[in-house]
Parts: sequence; C-alpha cells; structure tokens
Amino acid sequence: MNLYEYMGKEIFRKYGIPVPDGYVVESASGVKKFDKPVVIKSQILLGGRGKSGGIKFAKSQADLDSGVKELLGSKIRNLTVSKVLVEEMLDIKKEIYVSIALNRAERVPMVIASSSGGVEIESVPEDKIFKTLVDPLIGYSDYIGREATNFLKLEPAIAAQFRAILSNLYRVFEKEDCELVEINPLVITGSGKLVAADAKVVMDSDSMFRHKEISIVDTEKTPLELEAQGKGYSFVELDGNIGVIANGAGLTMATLDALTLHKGKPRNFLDLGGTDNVDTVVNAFELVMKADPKAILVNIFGGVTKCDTVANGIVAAKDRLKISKPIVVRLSGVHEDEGRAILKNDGIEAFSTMLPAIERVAQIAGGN
Amino acid sequence: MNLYEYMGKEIFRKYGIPVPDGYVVESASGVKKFDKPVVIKSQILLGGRGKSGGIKFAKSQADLDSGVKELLGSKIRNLTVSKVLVEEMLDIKKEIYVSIALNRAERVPMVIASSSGGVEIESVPEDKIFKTLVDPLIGYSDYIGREATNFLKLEPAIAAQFRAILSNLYRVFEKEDCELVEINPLVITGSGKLVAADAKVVMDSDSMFRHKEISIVDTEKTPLELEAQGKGYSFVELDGNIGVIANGAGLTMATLDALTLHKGKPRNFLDLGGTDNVDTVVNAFELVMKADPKAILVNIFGGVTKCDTVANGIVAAKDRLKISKPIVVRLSGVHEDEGRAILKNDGIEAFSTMLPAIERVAQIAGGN
Amino acid sequence: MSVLVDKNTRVIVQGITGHQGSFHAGEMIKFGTKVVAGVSPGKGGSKFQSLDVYDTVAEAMKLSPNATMISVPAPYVKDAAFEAIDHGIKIVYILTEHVPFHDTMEIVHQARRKGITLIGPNGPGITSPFLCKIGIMPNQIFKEGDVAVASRSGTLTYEIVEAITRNGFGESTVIGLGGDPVVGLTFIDVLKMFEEDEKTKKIVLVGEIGGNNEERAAEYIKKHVSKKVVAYITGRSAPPGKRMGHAGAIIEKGVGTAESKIKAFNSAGVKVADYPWDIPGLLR
Amino acid sequence: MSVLVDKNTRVIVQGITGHQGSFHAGEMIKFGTKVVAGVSPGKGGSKFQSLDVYDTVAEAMKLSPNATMISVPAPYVKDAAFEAIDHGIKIVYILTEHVPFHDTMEIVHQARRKGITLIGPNGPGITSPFLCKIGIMPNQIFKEGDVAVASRSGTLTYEIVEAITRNGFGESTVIGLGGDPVVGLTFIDVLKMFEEDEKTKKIVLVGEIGGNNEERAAEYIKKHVSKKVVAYITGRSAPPGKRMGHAGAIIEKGVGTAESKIKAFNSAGVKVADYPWDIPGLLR
Repeated sequence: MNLYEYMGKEIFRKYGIPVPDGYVVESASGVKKFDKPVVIKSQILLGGRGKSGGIKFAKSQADLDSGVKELLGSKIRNLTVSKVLVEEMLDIKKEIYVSIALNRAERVPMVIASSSGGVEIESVPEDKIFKTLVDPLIGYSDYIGREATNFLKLEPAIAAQFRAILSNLYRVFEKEDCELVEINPLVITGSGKLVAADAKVVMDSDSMFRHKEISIVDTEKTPLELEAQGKGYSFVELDGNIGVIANGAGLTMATLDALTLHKGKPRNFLDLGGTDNVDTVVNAFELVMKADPKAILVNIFGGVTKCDTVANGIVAAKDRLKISKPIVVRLSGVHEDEGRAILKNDGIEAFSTMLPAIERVAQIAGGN
Repeated sequence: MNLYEYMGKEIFRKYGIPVPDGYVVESASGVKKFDKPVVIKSQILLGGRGKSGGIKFAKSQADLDSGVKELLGSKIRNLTVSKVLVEEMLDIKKEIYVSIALNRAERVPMVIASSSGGVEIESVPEDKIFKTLVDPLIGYSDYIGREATNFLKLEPAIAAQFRAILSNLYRVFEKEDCELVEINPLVITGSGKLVAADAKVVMDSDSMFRHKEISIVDTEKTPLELEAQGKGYSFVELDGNIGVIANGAGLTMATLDALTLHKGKPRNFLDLGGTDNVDTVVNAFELVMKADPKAILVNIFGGVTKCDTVANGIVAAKDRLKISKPIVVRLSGVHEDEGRAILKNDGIEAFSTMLPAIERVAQIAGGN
Repeated sequence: MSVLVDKNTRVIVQGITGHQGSFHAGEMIKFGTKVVAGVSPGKGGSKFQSLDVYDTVAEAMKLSPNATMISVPAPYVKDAAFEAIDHGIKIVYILTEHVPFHDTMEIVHQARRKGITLIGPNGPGITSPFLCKIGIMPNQIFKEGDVAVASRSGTLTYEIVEAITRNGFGESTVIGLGGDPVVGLTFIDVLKMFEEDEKTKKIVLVGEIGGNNEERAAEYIKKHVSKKVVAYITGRSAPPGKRMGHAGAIIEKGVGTAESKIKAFNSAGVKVADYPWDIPGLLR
Repeated sequence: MSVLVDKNTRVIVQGITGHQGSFHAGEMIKFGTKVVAGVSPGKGGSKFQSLDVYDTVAEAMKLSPNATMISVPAPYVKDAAFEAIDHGIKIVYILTEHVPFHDTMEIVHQARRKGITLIGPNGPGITSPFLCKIGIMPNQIFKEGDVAVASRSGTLTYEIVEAITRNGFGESTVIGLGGDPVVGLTFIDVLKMFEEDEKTKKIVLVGEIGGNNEERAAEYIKKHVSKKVVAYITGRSAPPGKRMGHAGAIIEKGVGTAESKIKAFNSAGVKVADYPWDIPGLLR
C-alpha cells in the first residue's frame, strides 16, 4: 500500500529522518504567507510527477497562490490532485539514493544505496549500487551504515548523517511493516545537511491490523476496485469485455490467460475465494455487472467452494440483478452434478472442463 | 545493580505493570494526608525487611506519621533507612510469583512462575515452579504466557492480566538490561486485580552507558567499596587484617584463597587490572590503607602490568602515604628483575613465587 | 516413499476449533491423516471428534506430533508458529492468508535455524496420497502415482492434479508453496526433495508471475535435476503493477513476468504448458 | 595439530588503532601469528606496522581472514561482532570487558546459528604455541607441549601456564573462556575439542566461583573424556553475594560455590589443586 509523499514524510519526521519544512494544502485558503522560495508538489501516487507538470516552484506569494490553485483539482494521468505539499526549496548540492526493500528471493530486507540520486535506481549501473542483505532475526547493525558510506565515498560529516538516516529508515521499514522505503533523492544541501526531498513508503496491506492510525485510499485502484476491496474480493479491472468470476487466484489468472490466448478479452480479475455462501456469489456478480461486460464467464473448481452453492448464487444473481447478458459457466468438483442440475433448471448450460467454456464465451464476446 | 523497590515500581509503571498507589517519603514533612490504610516500607536493598521491622502498617494519620518517623533514619542490619515508600494496603486474596532471570548455563533469559508467592522461590518445590527458556534472538512470544497461566491454573480473567504483566515484565528485562526482574508477591486482590506488591529489579552494571537516567548508590557496597568503584577498581572488603593488591580477578581470588589456607586473613580483594601506570598502584595502596590492615601483600604476575611499574608504585606509595606497615611483595613476569632491584633499593624484598610471600605475610599478620 | 510426510506423520491442528481448522481437520482425518490432537487457546479440555483439544502445544507434545497445521487468524500466526517451532515440531504448515510478510520473514528464518520445514503461509499444504494430507486440498482428486507437483496456487493446483489423475497418472506428493511474497519453501527446496524421492518419476511445477522463484528453479534444474520436469505459468495476461489475488503475484519494475519465467524454463529443457489441461499431455 | 587455531589462521584486529588493540596486535605478530589486516572505523587507509587498516570488515575480507580479535569499547562490541559474524569469520574473539550480557547473549546465539566459534568476551584469548596467538597472553610463558589449558581467568592462567612450562611441560592450546557470566565457550565445548585433539594428552581446567560451568564439565568428563584432567578452582574464600572482580564470579543463592565445583570434579576423578603452583605436580 503506497503512502502519499506527505504521509511518508510525516513518518520520517517521527523517526528522526530530516525532511524539508512544509505543509499540506487541500484548498487555496490553506496557503500560508510566503516567506521563502517553495516547491509545490501534487500529492498523487505516480512517479514522474515533475515531467507531468505536477510540481511547481514559487518565488513569490503570487507564484505560490497561483501554483496551488493550478495544481489543486488538476488531473495528472487520470488522477485528480486533491492535496499539494508546499515545501521549502532546498539548496541542492548533490542528490543520492537510499532505500530498503524486501528481497523476495532471500526473504530478507535489502539495503540499497547509490551516490546517483534523483534518477530511477533501475537506470543506475549495478557497480554504482551498494546492496546488502539484513538478517531479519537480528535487524539493522551499524556496520551496514559504515559499509554504505564507505561505498558511497561520503565525507565524514555527511557520512555520519547518512548512517543515522539509514538506521532510522530501517526502523521505519521494520516498525511500520514496509515493503519499501525509499528516499530519492536524499539531498546534500549547500550547507552540508542531508534532507529527504522525497519519500516513498509502501506498507504491507496485510499488516494494517497493527497500524490502525494509517488510513489511506489507494488511488492506484479504480473506484470499482476499491468497492471490491471493501467487500473483501480480490478484484482487478482490465480493459476487455468478458466479466470473469473464478475461485482461487491462480485459477482466475489461468482463466484470464486462457481467454486471452483464445482472443477473448477479460474485463476483470475476480477471485471468489473459498466460500460456501450464495450471497458471496451474488455480490461478485454485482461488481462484475458494474463493469458492464458483454458476457460473463464463471469458472469454478469446487472444493471448499461447492458447485451447487455457486449455481444457486448464479441463479439468484440473474434474478436479483436482472442480468440479461450471457453467462457461461464451468463447474467441476464438489457437488458438480447438483450444480449443473440447478443451472439447467434455469436454462444455463454448465461445462465440466475449462476449454469449451472459454471457447464459448470468447466467441460470444468476440464482436467487440 | 540492585534497584530500590520504589525505583523498580517506577519502571514497572512505565511499562504498564500495575503497582499499588503510593509515594516516596524522605522526611516526615513529606507525609501526605491519610485517606486509606497504607503500608510503610523501608527502601533498603535487603530481603526480609518485614521480619527486621522495616515494614509498618498504618490505619490512621497518627499511625502513618509515627511509622514514617520511626523508620526514617532507623538502621536495619547496618543499613540506614533514608527513604520509605507509603503505599495503599492491598486486599490480598492470593500471592503468586513471577520473575525473569538470566540462565547462565544456557545463556538465555528464563521465565519463572509459581502459584506460591510471597515466599522465596528457592523454598518452593520444583514441581510447583514453571520454568521456560526464551530465545534471545526472538524474544518473548505470547505462547509462553499461555503455558505459564496454564501451569498456574489461573482463572481466565486473572490469566489474561498475568499474560499482559509477563509480556511487559519481559520488556523490562530486555529494554532495561536486567539480570533479574522479580515480582514477589504478585497479588491477586479481592476484586480480581493483579498488582505487583513488590519489585526486585537488578540491572546489569555493564549496561549503564545506555541507561544514563538511572543513578543509584549501591547500598550493598561499603563506603570504601563505593570509593574504589568510583576510582575504577574491583574492590571487595573482607574482615581480615591483610591488605591484598594483585593483578587479575582470578589471581587475586587465588591469592585470597591461598592466604586463607595458610591461616592468613585477607582484609580485601583488590584487582589492579592491566595497568602500566604508577599512580594506579599508589591509588590502590591508598584504598587498602584506608582499610587499616596489619600488613599488605602485593602479588603481581607481570604481563601488560609491568613489574618495574608496580615496584615504582610501591615505593611511591610508601613515600607519599607514609606507610609504615609491612609490605610483602611477589613479582614475577615482565620486568621482574628491574622491579626487584627497585624494591631492594628501598629495602623491600620481593619474592618470585607466591608461596613464600603468602607464608611471610600470614606470619607477620598472624598475631591478630 | 514420499516427500516430507508419510504414515508416521502425526499432525496437530493449531486453531482446530475455528471454522476452517475444524472443517479441514475433519477432511484430513477422512483422507487417512493421523491427526493426533487439536490446540486452541482457551478451549483446552474440549474435544474435536475423538481428539483432545489443548490450550497449548506444550500439552499436545505428549502425543508426539511431528507436524502441525496452523489455522489461526493472521495476527496470531507468528506466535503460533514460534510455539510449534520452539517445541521442535518438524513440519509447520500455515494455512492462514494475509500474514504480514515481516512476520513470515521471522518465521522462515527461525524455522531454518531450527531445522524445521515451513510450508506456506497462504497455500493449500501438502498431500501424499494416501499416506498423509496436511492442508486443504480436496480429497477426491488424488490417486497414488509417480508425479510430484509443486505449485504457488491453490485451486489451480487442484485443477491440474485432477487433470493428471483423470488422464491415468497419479501423484507421489503435491506441495503448495503458498501465494505470498515470502513463504517457507522455494521451488528449489522441493525440487531437491523430488529428485531424491524414489517414488517420484516426473515433476510438475505450477508457477505464477512475481519474484524470480521460477527463474532460480530453472537454473537449478539445469544442474541438478535428472527427472522429467514440466511446468505451467499463470499470469501471462496480467498487467504490470497489479496484484493478481495473491500478494506475491505482481510484476514490479519488469521483474516477475510470465515471459521471463517461461523463457527460463524453456532454456532448462522444461516444457511449459499453454493451458492447465495440457499438463497431462506433456507428462506422457 | 592444535585446537581452533594454527599456522593457517589469518587474523584481523577490529580496533587495531586503539591502545589495547595496537599493543596486543604487535605482541601477536611477535608471537608468530599471521595478522593480516586491521579494522578501525574512520581510520581506513592508515597503516599498522606493514598492515593495511580498513574502515570495515567487508574491505578486509579480501585478505581472507578466518579469525578476528575485537578490541573496541564495550558499547560497540555487538556491532563489531555482528560485522565479523555476518562476513563469515569463523573465530571471533572478544577482548573487551564490561560488555552488557544482553549483547553477549545475542552474539553467542547468532554465532552458534552461523557455525562460528566465539571466544570471550573478557578473557585472554587463545594460544597454540607457537602456531598462533589471538589475544593478550604474555608470549614468554609458553612452550610447545601436550597440556591443554582452559580457564575462566586471565592472569591466573598465565601464573599456571608459567608454572607448567617451568616444570618441564609444554602447552598444546590454552584457551581463556572469559570472566563474564555469559561467554562464547563453555568448559564442555573445549573439553570436546581437547579430547579430539591428537596433540593434547593432558588437560587443565581453571575454574572459579559462579554459575555451574564446572559442575556440568565434571558430568561431561565422566562420560566423554578419556584424557587426564586436573583442575584448580579459585574463590574458595569468597563471601557469597559479592562479585569478585569478574562479573561472572559471584555466589548467588548458594549456586556457584567453590565447594560444589571441587566436589563435582572429585566425583569425576578430576584432581583439584589446592594452590595454582600444585598443578604441575598433579600433571605428573
């Protein structure tokens, strides 16, 4: 779960990581008296805000007022700017990079640092990047900071600040259950101070039960995805025309893959999960219908999720939601025969394997 | 390093462990208005205060005033009471025991609990004691609390409180660098609350660099021991008449042992440590002379500590401190010959092995 | 022979009184698994079928369990796992999904330190028909045989296992690694076991987008696996940056694409099926 | 043959620019130890004698060290030890005294997890004349021979080693365990090594009051040690409850008395000397 820059910086401040002086503005009336040059930064969860015009500079009250007005409410790649961060302009002498991320392969946190900051770390040559793994049973040790500053060849006064920041950044990573904490750029100012000019904090959404103070609407999600999340479904909007309901993330992905290989265009990913509840099925249909598909494919391999329950759900959804779009169903596994009988009764044919169901729905929706 | 009960309870309070309402009184004027029955507890670092008259109960203002007056300034086994803790009297339904201590053999913390509280844990039969080791790389896990409450057969409401206390007690042990944290008794009150009626907190004196907020005079030490500690010596007062200066804790202990086997009575343990400084030797003599020994034994096995430096120190000490008591010296190892020559010049014979030096000094001091 | 579990596997279920725990414990018993006790804090003294339920793993140890299924809410998983690990239970399977990965990291490394095999979290478990099943795979899809399956998915695994069985093959051991970014077993871990297992003749790997578990497995296969390996990779059509149901199924900064995984497997001589139902054909 | 260290031991000194570090590094080199580099944060690029000094252990790894002496102030010991352990240095000796035992606990368990031998803290180190010396024992007291010594003290060890040498014996390996309540090696650990070491024929244990390391060693000797073992225990005359110099030398609640240790050794057939100078006689 991505945090807005300003939220990341609030956390940094709490953990003793220096950030620029600044404040968040949600309406033009929130602008304070101009007293020094500032940067006005759109609070959206996208890289490359600057290039998209989402960042403005102000050297006067007039600049500031107009900049805030222009940005608030503007659209950047489909995202509406509802907050801007007004921050002191830093006297940038040099930009460096530091982050801590999960290393999936080794299943440990990894510290990454480079003296090339301000650009995407992926674009920096490997031999210019310091990387080291951290033992999760031990946590951060100070020597890691010494190794990093040694690699970056920072002068002693800067190196000491860097080590303090890295140590605190690790605390953020650990205590706030982060997938990624990144400072890019970490600015060395003209007066020799290190300041986090940006803040990227991605928290593990599975950890939210112990971070009740954090509440964020994930703007990387569409409104329908957010609605689905609220209802407990794994749901991803795609740009095709076949609504998909399946059970299990892997099977659902496989269904999308097979559809795509058959020139079908899925409208969504929806994992029904393991359920034995008719309403869970009906609610899934409701979500999918909101995406206005041309046809709907239901692909169930019954286990914990019983085929007859799903069949009852399909019938109930058709009825309650007045669905007239074609529904193609595949049922296999637990209570498959009962399910097929229920659907037949309602005029729906249920295939017992995936292939014919996929061929059928791809053909129906083909005229897109 | 033992903390006073009231200091332990301050720490407990900080870590969310329930303690009785109370306050510390250092002079009669500090007594507050009586509003409920209280216990007045002498703040000294000794077990069995109650039996020694160090605890009084007050059911009226008069009781309270006179109790405080009686205790403050009184002597309990040689220790003067300079502070008392006035605490609400608890409605005790049952007393239980819980502690966390270093298990030296396994080199891990050990949780100890028993439903027999209010007595020394050593007097409780082993099969009535819950003991479990904690992995120091992992720390406390909640299941340990469940195992403890299961063993103690506490009823659910009490068990939940116990687990919270144990978890917090472990935090005290870990964060405050303790050798021992003990609540004995942990009281179950008539209204079903768990309250720490006593607090024994022993901190690792080697950890004090990260606990600068703690400042305590270790009253288990004699004034001379405290003075020695301030000067950086390992020094223990004993009740004999032979002052001892040696280098290395093991060698110093071995010197005391050998003296004792030869009917000599050591007045002290003093480890000179590894030093190459004349003043370190002179200051050691100063301490030993304050203990007024009948004779002094110096036993040096030279390594980092050079024998000639010690010899110069002995000569300087004799001169500066005007020592007329007999000094028996053993020098062996690095710069032994030089050291012996220096002493000979001053009329002191230095043995090269321990046995004759010990025999000589034991004989000199024998007439005690 | 089988991998990790067999007739001597004695299983406890931590969270046996929960909805999932009780259902799957029942199914495991039906499958023939030796479930020896349940653990549910606060429910000690009660019964699950004929089994005793205890408050703590410590008490259940008198039944000499050597495996556990953990089905407790995500916030309590770490504690339950440490409880099992500290008591030396050799196989720890975590059914629960949505376990914070910081917790899982600690569990993974503590398990490794103590020589314990961690399966999951958020996977369907392990099944060796019909010696032992720990987990939630449907009983009826299995037949004893020589095909070993390792998968990052749940239902998709059943789909494939069912197809294997329907086509006249049978399974030696089926292991679900789990759909989280951090799980106990990697494909390399299970490939080692499958390669050593006498009963296993052929191996099926079911991968998905996210991470580089499959790429590393492909490298390993080149060097160390003599048995026939076939694979299926799901998520070919997934857009980058989106989590496809599983927390681990996400293409991030170009890492973890299906293409990369398919290419890696192909270069290791592992045929990759286009569709799940093609797997049996590749096994012939 | 020798225990733990030999001619192939390549030692770095963490804290080589400090007062103690530099003095003892010099003495170690005189003894014949292969000291290959120094590490002192902030002093990288400087020299100690002909050796390079680095800011980090990472840099010093190019010299392939397999042992380290840590002589940094107590607050920094844990970090320095983790630095050495994480880089896989197989023998970590900590000279520093007054290390908080909570730090030492973590170091001990992390070292064990990584298969690393920890010696100390707060002990004189290890010496195998004249193959390698890591630590602070005086060079001139040794002679090569077949007596192995393990001790909880420093100077007392030199006293006894000197007596052994003076009486015509020589030493195979001398190890100081350290005077803290928590240290890396126990008497049992070193007894195992001494028993296996071909060069060692006789063993001397120098114990002291505090803990039950000696009592456990006595039990171990009964079952597993075939070589002659003699012992000396110091602190017979120490009053209970007082720390006798070493943090670990304290009789607490009746545990750790000299009597108990002497009795345990006697019951294991280990003769205990009354005086340090009696040790050579017992070795005959």
